[in-house]
Amino acid sequence: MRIDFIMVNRTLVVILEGELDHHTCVEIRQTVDREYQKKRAKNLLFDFASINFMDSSGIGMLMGRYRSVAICGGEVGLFNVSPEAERILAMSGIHKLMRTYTSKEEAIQALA
Amino acid sequence: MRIDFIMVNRTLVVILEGELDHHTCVEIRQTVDREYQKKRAKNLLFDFASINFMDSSGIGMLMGRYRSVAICGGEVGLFNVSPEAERILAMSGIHKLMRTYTSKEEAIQALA
Amino acid sequence: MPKKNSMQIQFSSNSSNESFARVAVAAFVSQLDPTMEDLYDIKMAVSEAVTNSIIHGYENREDGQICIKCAYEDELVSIEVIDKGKGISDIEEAMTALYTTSIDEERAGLGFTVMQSMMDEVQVFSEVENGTTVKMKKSLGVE
Amino acid sequence: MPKKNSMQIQFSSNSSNESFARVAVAAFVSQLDPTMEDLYDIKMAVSEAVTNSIIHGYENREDGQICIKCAYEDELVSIEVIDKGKGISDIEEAMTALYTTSIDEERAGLGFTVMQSMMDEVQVFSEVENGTTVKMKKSLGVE
Ligand SMILES: Nc1ncnc2c1ncn2[C@@H]1O[C@H](COP(=O)(O)OP(=O)(O)O)[C@@H](O)[C@H]1O
Ligand SMILES: Nc1ncnc2c1ncn2[C@@H]1O[C@H](COP(=O)(O)OP(=O)(O)O)[C@@H](O)[C@H]1O
Repeated sequence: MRIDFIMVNRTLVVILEGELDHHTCVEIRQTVDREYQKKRAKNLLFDFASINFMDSSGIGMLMGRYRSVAICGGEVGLFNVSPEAERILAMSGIHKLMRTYTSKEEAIQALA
Repeated sequence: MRIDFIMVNRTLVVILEGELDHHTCVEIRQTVDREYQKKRAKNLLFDFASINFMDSSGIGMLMGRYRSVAICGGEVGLFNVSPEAERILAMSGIHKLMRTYTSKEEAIQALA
Repeated sequence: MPKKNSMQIQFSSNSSNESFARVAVAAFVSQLDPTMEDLYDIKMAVSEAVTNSIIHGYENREDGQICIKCAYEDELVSIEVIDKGKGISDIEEAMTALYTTSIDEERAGLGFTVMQSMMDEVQVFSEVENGTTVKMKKSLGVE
Repeated sequence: MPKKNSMQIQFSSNSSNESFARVAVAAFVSQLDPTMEDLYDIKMAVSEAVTNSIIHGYENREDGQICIKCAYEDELVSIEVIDKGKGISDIEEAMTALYTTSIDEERAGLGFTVMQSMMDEVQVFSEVENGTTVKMKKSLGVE
Protein backbone atom coordinates (compact mmCIF):
# COMPACT_ATOMS: atom_id res chain seq x y z
CA MET A 1 0.00 0.00 0.00
CA ARG A 2 1.30 3.39 -0.97
CA ILE A 3 -0.31 6.59 0.31
CA ASP A 4 0.51 10.02 -1.11
CA PHE A 5 -0.98 13.39 -0.21
CA ILE A 6 -1.52 16.72 -1.95
CA MET A 7 -3.09 19.72 -0.21
CA VAL A 8 -5.32 21.91 -2.45
CA ASN A 9 -6.94 24.82 -0.61
CA ARG A 10 -8.51 23.16 2.41
CA THR A 11 -8.94 19.79 0.72
CA LEU A 12 -6.51 16.98 1.46
CA VAL A 13 -6.19 14.78 -1.63
CA VAL A 14 -5.27 11.17 -0.72
CA ILE A 15 -3.73 9.12 -3.53
CA LEU A 16 -4.00 5.42 -2.77
CA GLU A 17 -2.07 2.73 -4.63
CA GLY A 18 -2.66 -0.98 -4.02
CA GLU A 19 -5.41 -3.09 -2.48
CA LEU A 20 -8.01 -1.88 0.00
CA ASP A 21 -8.61 -4.69 2.49
CA HIS A 22 -8.77 -4.94 6.27
CA HIS A 23 -4.97 -5.15 6.56
CA THR A 24 -4.21 -2.07 4.48
CA CYS A 25 -7.20 -0.07 5.79
CA VAL A 26 -5.75 -0.14 9.30
CA GLU A 27 -2.65 1.58 7.94
CA ILE A 28 -4.59 3.99 5.73
CA ARG A 29 -6.82 5.06 8.57
CA GLN A 30 -3.88 5.99 10.83
CA THR A 31 -1.86 7.72 8.14
CA VAL A 32 -4.78 9.71 6.73
CA ASP A 33 -6.10 10.83 10.13
CA ARG A 34 -2.63 12.02 11.17
CA GLU A 35 -2.13 14.01 7.96
CA TYR A 36 -5.66 15.46 8.11
CA GLN A 37 -5.01 16.86 11.58
CA LYS A 38 -1.47 18.00 10.82
CA LYS A 39 -2.58 19.92 7.71
CA ARG A 40 -5.71 21.27 9.46
CA ALA A 41 -7.64 20.17 6.38
CA LYS A 42 -11.39 20.49 6.01
CA ASN A 43 -12.27 18.03 3.23
CA LEU A 44 -10.89 14.64 2.22
CA LEU A 45 -10.72 13.62 -1.42
CA PHE A 46 -9.66 10.07 -2.37
CA ASP A 47 -8.01 9.31 -5.70
CA PHE A 48 -9.03 5.70 -6.47
CA ALA A 49 -7.18 5.42 -9.81
CA SER A 50 -4.60 2.92 -8.53
CA ILE A 51 -6.87 0.85 -6.30
CA ASN A 52 -6.92 -2.59 -7.90
CA PHE A 53 -8.93 -4.37 -5.21
CA MET A 54 -11.47 -3.31 -2.61
CA ASP A 55 -13.74 -5.19 -0.22
CA SER A 56 -16.14 -4.09 2.53
CA SER A 57 -13.22 -3.07 4.76
CA GLY A 58 -12.75 -0.19 2.34
CA ILE A 59 -16.38 0.83 2.96
CA GLY A 60 -15.76 0.76 6.72
CA MET A 61 -12.66 2.90 6.30
CA LEU A 62 -14.52 5.46 4.17
CA MET A 63 -17.43 5.61 6.64
CA GLY A 64 -14.97 6.14 9.48
CA ARG A 65 -13.35 9.05 7.63
CA TYR A 66 -16.80 10.48 6.86
CA ARG A 67 -17.61 10.58 10.58
CA SER A 68 -14.44 12.39 11.64
CA VAL A 69 -14.49 14.82 8.70
CA ALA A 70 -18.18 15.65 9.30
CA ILE A 71 -17.30 16.75 12.87
CA CYS A 72 -14.96 19.36 11.36
CA GLY A 73 -17.69 20.51 8.97
CA GLY A 74 -15.95 18.98 5.97
CA GLU A 75 -16.92 16.52 3.23
CA VAL A 76 -15.46 13.34 1.79
CA GLY A 77 -15.26 12.80 -1.97
CA LEU A 78 -13.94 10.17 -4.38
CA PHE A 79 -12.71 10.29 -7.97
CA ASN A 80 -11.18 7.95 -10.57
CA VAL A 81 -13.37 5.09 -9.29
CA SER A 82 -13.15 1.88 -11.35
CA PRO A 83 -16.32 -0.04 -12.28
CA GLU A 84 -15.25 -2.85 -9.89
CA ALA A 85 -14.90 -0.51 -6.91
CA GLU A 86 -18.12 1.23 -7.93
CA ARG A 87 -20.06 -2.03 -7.53
CA ILE A 88 -19.28 -2.34 -3.83
CA LEU A 89 -19.69 1.40 -3.24
CA ALA A 90 -23.17 1.21 -4.78
CA MET A 91 -24.04 -1.90 -2.78
CA SER A 92 -23.10 -0.18 0.47
CA GLY A 93 -25.28 2.89 -0.10
CA ILE A 94 -22.29 5.07 0.81
CA HIS A 95 -23.19 7.47 -2.01
CA LYS A 96 -25.68 9.04 0.40
CA LEU A 97 -22.70 10.19 2.48
CA MET A 98 -20.09 11.08 -0.14
CA ARG A 99 -20.04 11.99 -3.82
CA THR A 100 -18.04 10.37 -6.60
CA TYR A 101 -16.63 12.99 -8.97
CA THR A 102 -15.55 12.49 -12.55
CA SER A 103 -12.30 14.41 -12.15
CA LYS A 104 -10.06 15.95 -9.53
CA GLU A 105 -10.81 19.45 -10.82
CA GLU A 106 -14.56 18.97 -10.53
CA ALA A 107 -14.13 17.62 -7.01
CA ILE A 108 -11.85 20.40 -5.80
CA GLN A 109 -14.29 23.00 -7.11
CA ALA A 110 -17.34 21.34 -5.56
CA LEU A 111 -15.66 20.92 -2.18
CA ALA A 112 -14.14 24.41 -2.01
CA MET B 1 0.52 -20.68 -22.87
CA ARG B 2 0.21 -19.16 -26.30
CA ILE B 3 2.18 -20.50 -29.26
CA ASP B 4 2.42 -18.68 -32.60
CA PHE B 5 4.38 -19.59 -35.70
CA ILE B 6 5.97 -17.76 -38.61
CA MET B 7 7.77 -19.53 -41.43
CA VAL B 8 10.80 -17.68 -42.86
CA ASN B 9 12.63 -19.57 -45.63
CA ARG B 10 13.16 -22.99 -44.07
CA THR B 11 13.19 -21.71 -40.49
CA LEU B 12 10.11 -22.13 -38.32
CA VAL B 13 9.95 -19.23 -35.85
CA VAL B 14 8.11 -20.21 -32.64
CA ILE B 15 6.77 -17.31 -30.59
CA LEU B 16 6.06 -18.41 -27.02
CA GLU B 17 4.01 -16.41 -24.55
CA GLY B 18 3.66 -17.44 -20.91
CA GLU B 19 5.52 -19.69 -18.50
CA LEU B 20 7.79 -22.58 -19.50
CA ASP B 21 7.26 -25.35 -16.96
CA HIS B 22 6.62 -29.10 -17.16
CA HIS B 23 2.90 -28.56 -17.72
CA THR B 24 3.23 -26.12 -20.60
CA CYS B 25 6.25 -27.88 -22.13
CA VAL B 26 4.16 -30.99 -22.80
CA GLU B 27 1.83 -28.86 -24.89
CA ILE B 28 4.62 -26.92 -26.60
CA ARG B 29 6.44 -30.10 -27.57
CA GLN B 30 3.39 -31.57 -29.31
CA THR B 31 2.35 -28.36 -31.05
CA VAL B 32 5.86 -27.46 -32.27
CA ASP B 33 6.68 -30.96 -33.53
CA ARG B 34 3.43 -31.13 -35.47
CA GLU B 35 3.99 -27.73 -37.10
CA TYR B 36 7.66 -28.53 -37.84
CA GLN B 37 6.65 -31.64 -39.77
CA LYS B 38 3.67 -30.04 -41.47
CA LYS B 39 5.74 -27.12 -42.70
CA ARG B 40 8.69 -29.39 -43.64
CA ALA B 41 10.92 -26.90 -41.84
CA LYS B 42 14.64 -27.33 -41.36
CA ASN B 43 15.51 -25.02 -38.45
CA LEU B 44 13.65 -24.02 -35.31
CA LEU B 45 13.98 -20.52 -33.89
CA PHE B 46 12.39 -19.65 -30.53
CA ASP B 47 11.31 -16.10 -29.68
CA PHE B 48 11.64 -15.87 -25.88
CA ALA B 49 10.49 -12.24 -25.55
CA SER B 50 7.24 -13.14 -23.77
CA ILE B 51 8.52 -15.98 -21.60
CA ASN B 52 8.15 -14.73 -18.04
CA PHE B 53 9.16 -17.92 -16.25
CA MET B 54 11.31 -20.90 -17.13
CA ASP B 55 12.59 -23.87 -15.14
CA SER B 56 14.58 -26.98 -16.10
CA SER B 57 11.59 -28.43 -17.93
CA GLY B 58 12.22 -25.74 -20.54
CA ILE B 59 15.78 -27.05 -20.90
CA GLY B 60 14.47 -30.58 -21.43
CA MET B 61 12.02 -29.32 -24.04
CA LEU B 62 14.77 -27.45 -25.92
CA MET B 63 17.10 -30.47 -25.82
CA GLY B 64 14.32 -32.66 -27.17
CA ARG B 65 13.74 -30.26 -30.08
CA TYR B 66 17.50 -30.15 -30.70
CA ARG B 67 17.57 -33.92 -31.10
CA SER B 68 14.73 -34.14 -33.61
CA VAL B 69 15.87 -31.09 -35.60
CA ALA B 70 19.46 -32.42 -35.77
CA ILE B 71 18.16 -35.60 -37.44
CA CYS B 72 16.77 -33.42 -40.25
CA GLY B 73 20.10 -31.59 -40.56
CA GLY B 74 18.70 -28.40 -39.00
CA GLU B 75 19.64 -26.17 -36.10
CA VAL B 76 17.84 -24.69 -33.10
CA GLY B 77 18.27 -21.04 -32.14
CA LEU B 78 16.91 -18.62 -29.55
CA PHE B 79 16.45 -14.85 -29.46
CA ASN B 80 15.01 -12.18 -27.14
CA VAL B 81 16.21 -14.14 -24.09
CA SER B 82 15.73 -12.35 -20.76
CA PRO B 83 18.55 -12.31 -18.16
CA GLU B 84 16.45 -14.62 -15.93
CA ALA B 85 16.02 -17.24 -18.65
CA GLU B 86 19.67 -16.81 -19.60
CA ARG B 87 20.74 -17.90 -16.10
CA ILE B 88 19.20 -21.34 -16.41
CA LEU B 89 20.28 -21.70 -20.04
CA ALA B 90 23.88 -20.99 -19.00
CA MET B 91 23.67 -23.37 -16.05
CA SER B 92 22.49 -26.18 -18.32
CA GLY B 93 25.34 -25.85 -20.82
CA ILE B 94 22.77 -25.89 -23.62
CA HIS B 95 24.69 -23.16 -25.45
CA LYS B 96 26.95 -25.91 -26.80
CA LEU B 97 23.94 -27.19 -28.74
CA MET B 98 22.15 -24.01 -29.78
CA ARG B 99 23.02 -20.34 -30.18
CA THR B 100 21.31 -17.34 -28.68
CA TYR B 101 20.98 -14.50 -31.21
CA THR B 102 20.54 -10.84 -30.47
CA SER B 103 17.76 -10.37 -33.01
CA LYS B 104 15.43 -12.29 -35.28
CA GLU B 105 17.16 -10.92 -38.37
CA GLU B 106 20.59 -12.04 -37.21
CA ALA B 107 19.20 -15.49 -36.41
CA ILE B 108 17.37 -15.93 -39.72
CA GLN B 109 20.52 -14.99 -41.63
CA ALA B 110 22.79 -17.29 -39.62
CA LEU B 111 20.39 -20.24 -39.93
CA ALA B 112 19.65 -19.78 -43.64
CA MET C 1 -7.02 -28.31 -18.35
CA PRO C 2 -8.41 -30.66 -15.75
CA LYS C 3 -12.13 -30.25 -15.19
CA LYS C 4 -11.84 -31.35 -11.59
CA ASN C 5 -9.23 -30.22 -9.14
CA SER C 6 -8.87 -29.35 -5.49
CA MET C 7 -6.51 -27.63 -3.12
CA GLN C 8 -6.30 -26.52 0.43
CA ILE C 9 -4.36 -23.75 2.14
CA GLN C 10 -3.73 -23.11 5.83
CA PHE C 11 -2.27 -20.00 7.38
CA SER C 12 -2.14 -18.09 10.62
CA SER C 13 -4.72 -15.41 11.45
CA ASN C 14 -2.38 -12.59 10.58
CA SER C 15 -4.03 -9.80 8.59
CA SER C 16 -1.17 -9.72 6.09
CA ASN C 17 -2.34 -13.18 4.98
CA GLU C 18 -5.62 -11.74 3.66
CA SER C 19 -3.86 -10.81 0.46
CA PHE C 20 -2.06 -14.18 0.28
CA ALA C 21 -5.41 -15.99 0.59
CA ARG C 22 -6.97 -14.00 -2.25
CA VAL C 23 -4.01 -14.53 -4.58
CA ALA C 24 -3.78 -18.26 -3.86
CA VAL C 25 -7.48 -18.85 -4.51
CA ALA C 26 -7.39 -16.67 -7.62
CA ALA C 27 -4.33 -18.54 -8.98
CA PHE C 28 -6.14 -21.83 -8.52
CA VAL C 29 -9.46 -20.70 -10.02
CA SER C 30 -7.54 -19.16 -12.95
CA GLN C 31 -7.08 -22.69 -14.29
CA LEU C 32 -10.70 -22.43 -15.45
CA ASP C 33 -9.95 -19.26 -17.43
CA PRO C 34 -12.64 -17.21 -15.67
CA THR C 35 -13.70 -13.71 -16.68
CA MET C 36 -11.95 -10.89 -14.83
CA GLU C 37 -15.27 -10.08 -13.19
CA ASP C 38 -15.87 -13.61 -11.87
CA LEU C 39 -12.31 -13.67 -10.52
CA TYR C 40 -12.79 -10.33 -8.79
CA ASP C 41 -16.06 -11.57 -7.24
CA ILE C 42 -14.35 -14.65 -5.85
CA LYS C 43 -11.46 -12.60 -4.45
CA MET C 44 -13.92 -10.30 -2.70
CA ALA C 45 -15.87 -13.17 -1.16
CA VAL C 46 -12.68 -14.88 0.05
CA SER C 47 -11.37 -11.62 1.43
CA GLU C 48 -14.56 -11.02 3.42
CA ALA C 49 -14.64 -14.51 4.90
CA VAL C 50 -10.93 -14.52 5.83
CA THR C 51 -11.18 -11.03 7.35
CA ASN C 52 -14.14 -12.18 9.46
CA SER C 53 -12.16 -15.15 10.76
CA ILE C 54 -9.28 -12.86 11.74
CA ILE C 55 -11.26 -10.01 13.29
CA HIS C 56 -14.29 -11.78 14.71
CA GLY C 57 -13.30 -15.46 14.97
CA TYR C 58 -9.87 -14.86 16.49
CA GLU C 59 -10.50 -11.28 17.70
CA ASN C 60 -7.26 -10.13 16.06
CA ARG C 61 -5.06 -12.70 17.79
CA GLU C 62 -2.42 -13.84 15.31
CA ASP C 63 -1.99 -17.41 16.54
CA GLY C 64 -5.23 -18.82 15.12
CA GLN C 65 -5.31 -21.09 12.08
CA ILE C 66 -7.47 -20.50 9.03
CA CYS C 67 -8.05 -23.14 6.39
CA ILE C 68 -9.42 -22.63 2.90
CA LYS C 69 -10.59 -25.61 0.87
CA CYS C 70 -11.13 -24.89 -2.77
CA ALA C 71 -12.31 -27.22 -5.50
CA TYR C 72 -13.92 -27.11 -8.89
CA GLU C 73 -15.77 -29.53 -11.08
CA ASP C 74 -16.47 -28.27 -14.57
CA GLU C 75 -17.49 -24.64 -14.09
CA LEU C 76 -18.65 -24.98 -10.47
CA VAL C 77 -16.23 -23.54 -7.93
CA SER C 78 -16.67 -24.29 -4.23
CA ILE C 79 -14.77 -22.58 -1.46
CA GLU C 80 -14.79 -23.24 2.29
CA VAL C 81 -13.26 -20.85 4.78
CA ILE C 82 -12.81 -22.49 8.17
CA ASP C 83 -11.71 -21.07 11.51
CA LYS C 84 -11.58 -22.55 15.00
CA GLY C 85 -12.39 -19.22 16.63
CA LYS C 86 -15.15 -18.01 18.91
CA GLY C 87 -18.07 -18.86 16.63
CA ILE C 88 -21.40 -17.13 16.04
CA SER C 89 -24.37 -17.59 18.35
CA ASP C 90 -27.08 -16.21 16.07
CA ILE C 91 -26.15 -16.84 12.43
CA GLU C 92 -29.29 -15.28 10.98
CA GLU C 93 -28.73 -12.03 12.85
CA ALA C 94 -25.01 -12.03 11.90
CA MET C 95 -25.91 -12.32 8.21
CA THR C 96 -28.23 -9.31 8.31
CA ALA C 97 -26.90 -6.41 6.22
CA LEU C 98 -25.23 -3.66 8.28
CA TYR C 99 -25.16 -5.83 11.42
CA THR C 100 -21.77 -5.78 13.11
CA THR C 101 -20.50 -6.54 16.61
CA SER C 102 -17.27 -4.56 16.15
CA ILE C 103 -16.87 -1.40 18.15
CA ASP C 104 -13.24 -0.30 17.87
CA GLU C 105 -12.76 -1.72 14.36
CA GLU C 106 -14.39 0.28 11.58
CA ARG C 107 -16.69 -2.36 10.16
CA ALA C 108 -19.49 -1.73 7.72
CA GLY C 109 -21.41 -4.88 8.60
CA LEU C 110 -21.42 -5.82 4.92
CA GLY C 111 -19.15 -8.89 4.87
CA PHE C 112 -21.89 -11.50 4.53
CA THR C 113 -23.87 -9.26 2.19
CA VAL C 114 -20.88 -9.02 -0.16
CA MET C 115 -20.30 -12.80 -0.02
CA GLN C 116 -23.95 -13.45 -0.87
CA SER C 117 -23.98 -11.01 -3.72
CA MET C 118 -20.67 -12.23 -5.24
CA MET C 119 -21.35 -15.97 -4.95
CA ASP C 120 -24.34 -18.08 -6.00
CA GLU C 121 -24.64 -19.81 -2.65
CA VAL C 122 -23.35 -19.02 0.86
CA GLN C 123 -23.86 -21.35 3.82
CA VAL C 124 -22.61 -20.62 7.32
CA PHE C 125 -22.00 -23.29 9.95
CA SER C 126 -20.90 -22.20 13.40
CA GLU C 127 -20.69 -23.38 16.95
CA VAL C 128 -19.91 -21.01 19.82
CA GLU C 129 -16.32 -21.48 21.06
CA ASN C 130 -15.75 -24.00 18.28
CA GLY C 131 -15.37 -21.98 15.14
CA THR C 132 -17.08 -21.04 11.92
CA THR C 133 -17.18 -22.54 8.44
CA VAL C 134 -18.40 -20.52 5.47
CA LYS C 135 -19.20 -22.62 2.38
CA MET C 136 -19.59 -20.76 -0.88
CA LYS C 137 -20.34 -21.85 -4.44
CA LYS C 138 -20.20 -20.06 -7.76
CA SER C 139 -20.83 -21.21 -11.32
CA LEU C 140 -18.45 -19.41 -13.62
CA GLY C 141 -19.81 -17.59 -16.63
CA VAL C 142 -23.40 -17.69 -15.37
CA GLU C 143 -25.37 -14.52 -14.70
CA MET D 1 4.68 -6.67 8.35
CA PRO D 2 5.02 -9.72 10.57
CA LYS D 3 8.58 -11.00 10.82
CA LYS D 4 7.38 -14.54 11.38
CA ASN D 5 4.64 -16.27 9.47
CA SER D 6 3.77 -19.66 8.08
CA MET D 7 1.41 -21.30 5.65
CA GLN D 8 0.76 -24.64 4.09
CA ILE D 9 -0.83 -25.67 0.82
CA GLN D 10 -2.01 -29.06 -0.40
CA PHE D 11 -3.05 -29.99 -3.90
CA SER D 12 -3.40 -32.95 -6.18
CA SER D 13 -0.53 -34.11 -8.39
CA ASN D 14 -1.97 -32.53 -11.49
CA SER D 15 0.58 -30.72 -13.64
CA SER D 16 -1.65 -27.67 -13.95
CA ASN D 17 -1.04 -27.13 -10.23
CA GLU D 18 2.67 -26.43 -10.83
CA SER D 19 1.81 -22.85 -11.67
CA PHE D 20 -0.60 -22.56 -8.72
CA ALA D 21 2.15 -23.74 -6.34
CA ARG D 22 4.62 -21.15 -7.63
CA VAL D 23 2.13 -18.30 -7.40
CA ALA D 24 0.96 -19.25 -3.90
CA VAL D 25 4.51 -19.47 -2.51
CA ALA D 26 5.50 -16.24 -4.27
CA ALA D 27 2.44 -14.41 -2.89
CA PHE D 28 3.37 -15.52 0.62
CA VAL D 29 7.08 -14.69 0.35
CA SER D 30 6.15 -11.30 -1.15
CA GLN D 31 5.20 -10.19 2.35
CA LEU D 32 8.96 -9.81 2.95
CA ASP D 33 9.33 -7.46 -0.03
CA PRO D 34 11.98 -9.61 -1.74
CA THR D 35 13.96 -8.54 -4.80
CA MET D 36 12.54 -9.74 -8.13
CA GLU D 37 15.56 -12.00 -8.48
CA ASP D 38 15.10 -13.69 -5.09
CA LEU D 39 11.43 -14.23 -5.88
CA TYR D 40 12.26 -15.75 -9.26
CA ASP D 41 14.81 -18.07 -7.62
CA ILE D 42 12.24 -19.30 -5.12
CA LYS D 43 9.65 -19.86 -7.85
CA MET D 44 12.16 -21.92 -9.84
CA ALA D 45 13.10 -24.08 -6.86
CA VAL D 46 9.44 -24.70 -5.96
CA SER D 47 8.62 -25.49 -9.57
CA GLU D 48 11.42 -28.08 -9.78
CA ALA D 49 10.44 -29.81 -6.54
CA VAL D 50 6.72 -29.91 -7.36
CA THR D 51 7.39 -31.16 -10.90
CA ASN D 52 9.57 -33.96 -9.48
CA SER D 53 6.78 -35.03 -7.12
CA ILE D 54 4.33 -35.16 -10.02
CA ILE D 55 6.54 -36.88 -12.60
CA HIS D 56 8.77 -39.07 -10.48
CA GLY D 57 6.99 -39.40 -7.13
CA TYR D 58 3.53 -40.08 -8.56
CA GLU D 59 4.65 -41.10 -12.07
CA ASN D 60 2.12 -38.71 -13.62
CA ARG D 61 -0.85 -40.14 -11.76
CA GLU D 62 -3.14 -37.25 -10.85
CA ASP D 63 -4.55 -38.63 -7.62
CA GLY D 64 -1.47 -38.06 -5.44
CA GLN D 65 -1.29 -35.32 -2.83
CA ILE D 66 1.50 -32.77 -2.60
CA CYS D 67 2.01 -30.55 0.42
CA ILE D 68 4.11 -27.40 0.60
CA LYS D 69 4.98 -25.94 3.99
CA CYS D 70 6.36 -22.46 3.85
CA ALA D 71 7.53 -20.24 6.68
CA TYR D 72 9.76 -17.28 7.31
CA GLU D 73 11.43 -15.74 10.30
CA ASP D 74 13.06 -12.39 9.66
CA GLU D 75 14.72 -12.80 6.26
CA LEU D 76 15.05 -16.58 6.34
CA VAL D 77 12.55 -18.43 4.15
CA SER D 78 12.08 -22.18 4.51
CA ILE D 79 10.07 -24.33 2.13
CA GLU D 80 9.23 -28.03 2.31
CA VAL D 81 7.78 -29.93 -0.62
CA ILE D 82 6.34 -33.25 0.47
CA ASP D 83 4.93 -36.15 -1.54
CA LYS D 84 3.80 -39.63 -0.57
CA GLY D 85 5.00 -41.12 -3.84
CA LYS D 86 7.42 -43.84 -4.77
CA GLY D 87 10.49 -42.34 -3.11
CA ILE D 88 14.17 -42.34 -4.07
CA SER D 89 16.45 -45.28 -3.34
CA ASP D 90 19.79 -43.53 -3.89
CA ILE D 91 19.47 -39.84 -3.00
CA GLU D 92 23.11 -38.99 -3.72
CA GLU D 93 22.91 -40.42 -7.23
CA ALA D 94 19.54 -38.70 -7.83
CA MET D 95 21.04 -35.33 -6.93
CA THR D 96 23.91 -35.67 -9.43
CA ALA D 97 23.66 -33.13 -12.24
CA LEU D 98 22.24 -34.54 -15.49
CA TYR D 99 21.10 -37.75 -13.77
CA THR D 100 17.53 -38.66 -14.68
CA THR D 101 15.46 -41.84 -14.62
CA SER D 102 12.90 -40.52 -17.10
CA ILE D 103 12.79 -42.11 -20.53
CA ASP D 104 9.61 -40.97 -22.25
CA GLU D 105 9.54 -37.57 -20.51
CA GLU D 106 12.06 -35.06 -21.81
CA ARG D 107 13.98 -34.40 -18.61
CA ALA D 108 17.28 -32.58 -18.39
CA GLY D 109 18.28 -34.12 -15.06
CA LEU D 110 18.79 -30.61 -13.69
CA GLY D 111 15.97 -30.33 -11.14
CA PHE D 112 18.09 -30.79 -8.02
CA THR D 113 20.94 -28.76 -9.53
CA VAL D 114 18.58 -25.81 -10.05
CA MET D 115 17.18 -26.13 -6.51
CA GLN D 116 20.70 -26.15 -5.06
CA SER D 117 21.81 -23.19 -7.08
CA MET D 118 18.69 -21.08 -6.33
CA MET D 119 18.48 -21.82 -2.61
CA ASP D 120 21.10 -21.62 0.17
CA GLU D 121 20.34 -25.08 1.49
CA VAL D 122 18.60 -28.16 0.04
CA GLN D 123 18.02 -31.33 2.03
CA VAL D 124 16.29 -34.40 0.65
CA PHE D 125 14.62 -37.06 2.80
CA SER D 126 13.13 -40.07 1.11
CA GLU D 127 11.96 -43.59 1.75
CA VAL D 128 11.16 -46.02 -1.06
CA GLU D 129 7.38 -46.48 -1.46
CA ASN D 130 6.83 -43.87 1.25
CA GLY D 131 7.54 -40.55 -0.39
CA THR D 132 10.01 -37.71 -0.57
CA THR D 133 10.47 -34.47 1.32
CA VAL D 134 12.65 -31.69 -0.04
CA LYS D 135 13.58 -29.04 2.54
CA MET D 136 14.99 -25.79 1.21
CA LYS D 137 16.16 -22.58 2.86
CA LYS D 138 17.07 -19.18 1.52
CA SER D 139 18.10 -15.95 3.20
CA LEU D 140 16.67 -13.03 1.28
CA GLY D 141 18.96 -10.24 0.15
CA VAL D 142 22.12 -12.28 0.76
CA GLU D 143 24.55 -13.09 -2.04
N1 LIG E 1 -15.74 -16.11 11.40
C1 LIG E 1 -16.50 -15.48 12.33
N2 LIG E 1 -16.36 -15.77 13.63
C2 LIG E 1 -17.12 -15.14 14.57
N3 LIG E 1 -18.05 -14.21 14.29
C3 LIG E 1 -18.25 -13.87 13.00
C4 LIG E 1 -17.48 -14.47 11.96
N4 LIG E 1 -17.90 -13.93 10.79
C5 LIG E 1 -18.86 -13.04 11.09
N5 LIG E 1 -19.09 -12.99 12.42
C6 LIG E 1 -20.09 -12.13 13.10
O1 LIG E 1 -21.03 -11.66 12.17
C7 LIG E 1 -21.08 -10.22 12.15
C8 LIG E 1 -21.38 -9.70 10.76
O2 LIG E 1 -20.33 -10.01 9.87
P1 LIG E 1 -20.15 -9.18 8.52
O3 LIG E 1 -21.44 -9.18 7.77
O4 LIG E 1 -19.00 -9.74 7.79
O5 LIG E 1 -19.84 -7.70 8.97
P2 LIG E 1 -18.53 -7.08 9.66
O6 LIG E 1 -17.38 -7.99 9.44
O7 LIG E 1 -18.36 -5.78 8.98
O8 LIG E 1 -18.86 -6.94 11.13
C9 LIG E 1 -19.73 -9.81 12.70
O9 LIG E 1 -19.76 -8.49 13.25
C10 LIG E 1 -19.47 -10.89 13.75
O10 LIG E 1 -20.15 -10.63 14.95
N1 LIG F 1 9.91 -36.51 -5.59
C1 LIG F 1 10.59 -37.52 -6.17
N2 LIG F 1 10.15 -38.80 -6.06
C2 LIG F 1 10.82 -39.83 -6.64
N3 LIG F 1 11.96 -39.67 -7.34
C3 LIG F 1 12.47 -38.45 -7.49
C4 LIG F 1 11.82 -37.31 -6.90
N4 LIG F 1 12.56 -36.21 -7.19
C5 LIG F 1 13.61 -36.64 -7.91
N5 LIG F 1 13.58 -37.98 -8.10
C6 LIG F 1 14.57 -38.81 -8.82
O1 LIG F 1 15.77 -38.03 -8.98
C7 LIG F 1 16.11 -37.93 -10.37
C8 LIG F 1 16.80 -36.62 -10.63
O2 LIG F 1 15.92 -35.54 -10.42
P1 LIG F 1 16.19 -34.12 -11.09
O3 LIG F 1 17.58 -33.68 -10.75
O4 LIG F 1 15.10 -33.19 -10.67
O5 LIG F 1 16.13 -34.37 -12.65
P2 LIG F 1 14.87 -34.71 -13.61
O6 LIG F 1 13.60 -34.31 -12.91
O7 LIG F 1 15.11 -33.89 -14.82
O8 LIG F 1 14.91 -36.20 -13.86
C9 LIG F 1 14.82 -38.14 -11.10
O9 LIG F 1 15.01 -38.57 -12.42
C10 LIG F 1 14.13 -39.19 -10.22
O10 LIG F 1 14.60 -40.47 -10.49
